[in-house]
Amino acid sequence: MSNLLGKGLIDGLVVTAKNFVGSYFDGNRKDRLFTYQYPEERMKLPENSRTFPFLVYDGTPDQLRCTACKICETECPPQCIYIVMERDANGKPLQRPRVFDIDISVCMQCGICAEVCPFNAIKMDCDFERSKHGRFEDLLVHLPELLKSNEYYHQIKSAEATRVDATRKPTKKPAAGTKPEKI
Amino acid sequence: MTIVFLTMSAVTVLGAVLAVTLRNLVHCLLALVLFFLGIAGHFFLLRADFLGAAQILIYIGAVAVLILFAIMLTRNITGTEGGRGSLGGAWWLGVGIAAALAGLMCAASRRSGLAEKLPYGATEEGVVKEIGRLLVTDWVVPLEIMAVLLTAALIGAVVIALEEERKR
Amino acid sequence: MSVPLGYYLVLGAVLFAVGLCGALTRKNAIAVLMSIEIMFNAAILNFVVFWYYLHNGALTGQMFALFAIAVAAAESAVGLALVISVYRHYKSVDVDEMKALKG
Amino acid sequence: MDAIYQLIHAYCPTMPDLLALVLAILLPIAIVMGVFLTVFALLTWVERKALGRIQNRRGPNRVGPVGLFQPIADGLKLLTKEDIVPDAADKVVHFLAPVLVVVPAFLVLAVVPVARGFVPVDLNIGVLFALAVSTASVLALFMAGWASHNKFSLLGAMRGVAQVVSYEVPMVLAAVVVLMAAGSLSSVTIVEAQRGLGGWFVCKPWGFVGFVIFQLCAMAEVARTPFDLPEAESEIVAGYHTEYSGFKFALFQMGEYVAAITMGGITVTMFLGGYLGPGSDLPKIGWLISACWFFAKFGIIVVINIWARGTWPRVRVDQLLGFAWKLLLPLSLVNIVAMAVWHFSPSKLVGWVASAVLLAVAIVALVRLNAGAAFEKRSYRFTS
Repeated sequence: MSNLLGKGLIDGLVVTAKNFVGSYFDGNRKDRLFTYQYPEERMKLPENSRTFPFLVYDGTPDQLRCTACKICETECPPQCIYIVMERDANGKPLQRPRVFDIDISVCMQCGICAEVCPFNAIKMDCDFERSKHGRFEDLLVHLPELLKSNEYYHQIKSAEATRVDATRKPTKKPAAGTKPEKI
Repeated sequence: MTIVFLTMSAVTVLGAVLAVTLRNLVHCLLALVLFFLGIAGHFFLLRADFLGAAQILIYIGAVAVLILFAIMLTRNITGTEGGRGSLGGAWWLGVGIAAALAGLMCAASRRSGLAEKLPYGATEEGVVKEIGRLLVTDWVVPLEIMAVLLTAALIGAVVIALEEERKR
Repeated sequence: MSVPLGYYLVLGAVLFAVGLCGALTRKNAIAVLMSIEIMFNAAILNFVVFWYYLHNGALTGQMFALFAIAVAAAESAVGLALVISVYRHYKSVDVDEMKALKG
Repeated sequence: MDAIYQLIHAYCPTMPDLLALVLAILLPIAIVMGVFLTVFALLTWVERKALGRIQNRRGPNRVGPVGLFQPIADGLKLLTKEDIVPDAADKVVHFLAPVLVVVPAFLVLAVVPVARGFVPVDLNIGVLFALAVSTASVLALFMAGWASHNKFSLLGAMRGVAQVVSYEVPMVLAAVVVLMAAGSLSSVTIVEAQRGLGGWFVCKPWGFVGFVIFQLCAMAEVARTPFDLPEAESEIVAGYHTEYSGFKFALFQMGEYVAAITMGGITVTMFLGGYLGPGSDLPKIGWLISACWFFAKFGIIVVINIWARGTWPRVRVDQLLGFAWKLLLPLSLVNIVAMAVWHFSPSKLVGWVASAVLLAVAIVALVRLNAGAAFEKRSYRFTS
């Protein structure tokens, strides 16, 4: 008779026993025992995983795409971006940020800043090892630390990076201090 | 040997006194459990092992939990009684009567001449087997009556404590 | 090797007196039931004491104590059931308030 | 104990008598506590590794060679953790509860015969003492739940008490069968009664049913997984030890786990023939082999516990209590009748067959009776 007393219980036990014994034979296949020994062995992060934002620059760090237009600062839901535009000697604003801070203890990694940025200047990184000792000033990331090259962008998110590069018009950004010529 | 007796009875009396005087009911109950443990200890001292284990099983295992449930069900979860305190109106009258009774009993026991009696000596092993045999030979009628009594108490307790929402 | 009988009689008397005092003075019905439990146990202790000191091989003392424990447990069960049903009626377990004999 | 007393006198006759007596009492206790504490630490490691392997992941392998120091690391962590006591809690009872959970667990160890001639205390009411003390842990359970002064732990404590009390009855009745067969309550006599080929009580029909009932009740008694209602993480945070942290929490874990271990010891003593095994009564090294036999059988019980924990889902509260009162209790009563039939039957074979048939009929009848209540089809209000 099929519904013998406790048949379901015994079947359960058989399944776990087979699984347990099997794990010693084909244990090293990753799909079988899928534990990654974290610091030594790392899992390849999927393409569109995102953690904290970073600023992209082409070529040298001072050719950064960001023009300090402050759209991301206003759009950021938890308001954790702080931008001050650079001004030259007699106070004329230059299209580049002097101060660009992101408070990563507040940032909720939503990626809205990357979406609204008209200059593709700020993108979402996938580097999550950001723990620091201090709780306040250490977690306020300043401009030099935020800057990462376009190559790095290609390396972590190649598909998205190539798509962004395709859409970007090769406008020559005026060097600091010169007047932008008409296009 | 008397040290062991003194410490054990000290624990027992302490448990009893605390059980009577503490304000918080659940602390009262814990003191009562201490008292039951003291009594079980005395049973072991008097070589009545079976009774000691039975005492632990019945009193601490069941009756104490029963009282705990009663405390929970009568909703004074906090356990502290309001009003003038845990002692009733003429509390000193109660204490007086109890003290008089204690004095009477001690005088009676001293005058009865049994006070200096020493025990026969270690009882032989196999008391438990003997109790088992007695229970089903000489004492079988009380055993059956006890069975009936316990079932009656069981059913009675359930019926009394049952919600009678039908009548309302 | 063991203590004379008189010590145990005094102990039994003291415990019984403490139980009686508790039963007479406490206001809460459950505390009264606990004190009655103490009195029961004092009596049962005396049974075993008399068996240990005065037995000549007969186990009647222990048997009597065994049955007394069973009765005491049954009694406390019924007592607590009564307290709970009275509580449902009076909404309190204070002994002084349980005066009305109305059914 | 007196064997060790002679041993001490044999090796150092100069020692004064009282000191020898005290030593004879304390030595077995120290050995048993030492052995069972290391067994406890080892078992937590074994359990986590085995559960890991069952769930397709590796167990702890960071601390120590193969994660062997993990229990020590856990212990240290819990020792250094801050011990937070909720201010609304009842300080005295809150502090007392973990102590009262651990004490019965170790007290039961006093009557478990670990090897031939080596039992800490040879009470002539051994098993009754063990069962009585294990019921005393119910009170500690409730104190923990009530003292933490929060709804979840009170609920967990209520569930725990209901479960332990209702599984106490079939457990004692299942033990009664063994006591009838062995004719005495002392654990050493029970083990000696299982000598000879096929002498273990588990080999007899009523013995096997008794073993199954006792093992299920033991698992329910210490809230192991198929019945771990009191601290069901998903339903009520962590049951009665929600408000405990630091070393008190470690005490709770140790108390529960050592209770599971000692229940395993009692099961081995009563049903699997304690320290009896082919080589157990050789003159010189016999007692060492008997110890190995005891821990081998103890290992079987541990494997069953871990296996059940890795496989079976948690039981619903009403199923849990229904299972105890409506199936285990009648079955253990029938088990006693079956043992009587087996005992008074003319020949062994007739007795064996008669009790086996009686038990089989009883089991099928009881399951058929309870089948209806167990899994009635779920009804949904809004869908068909």
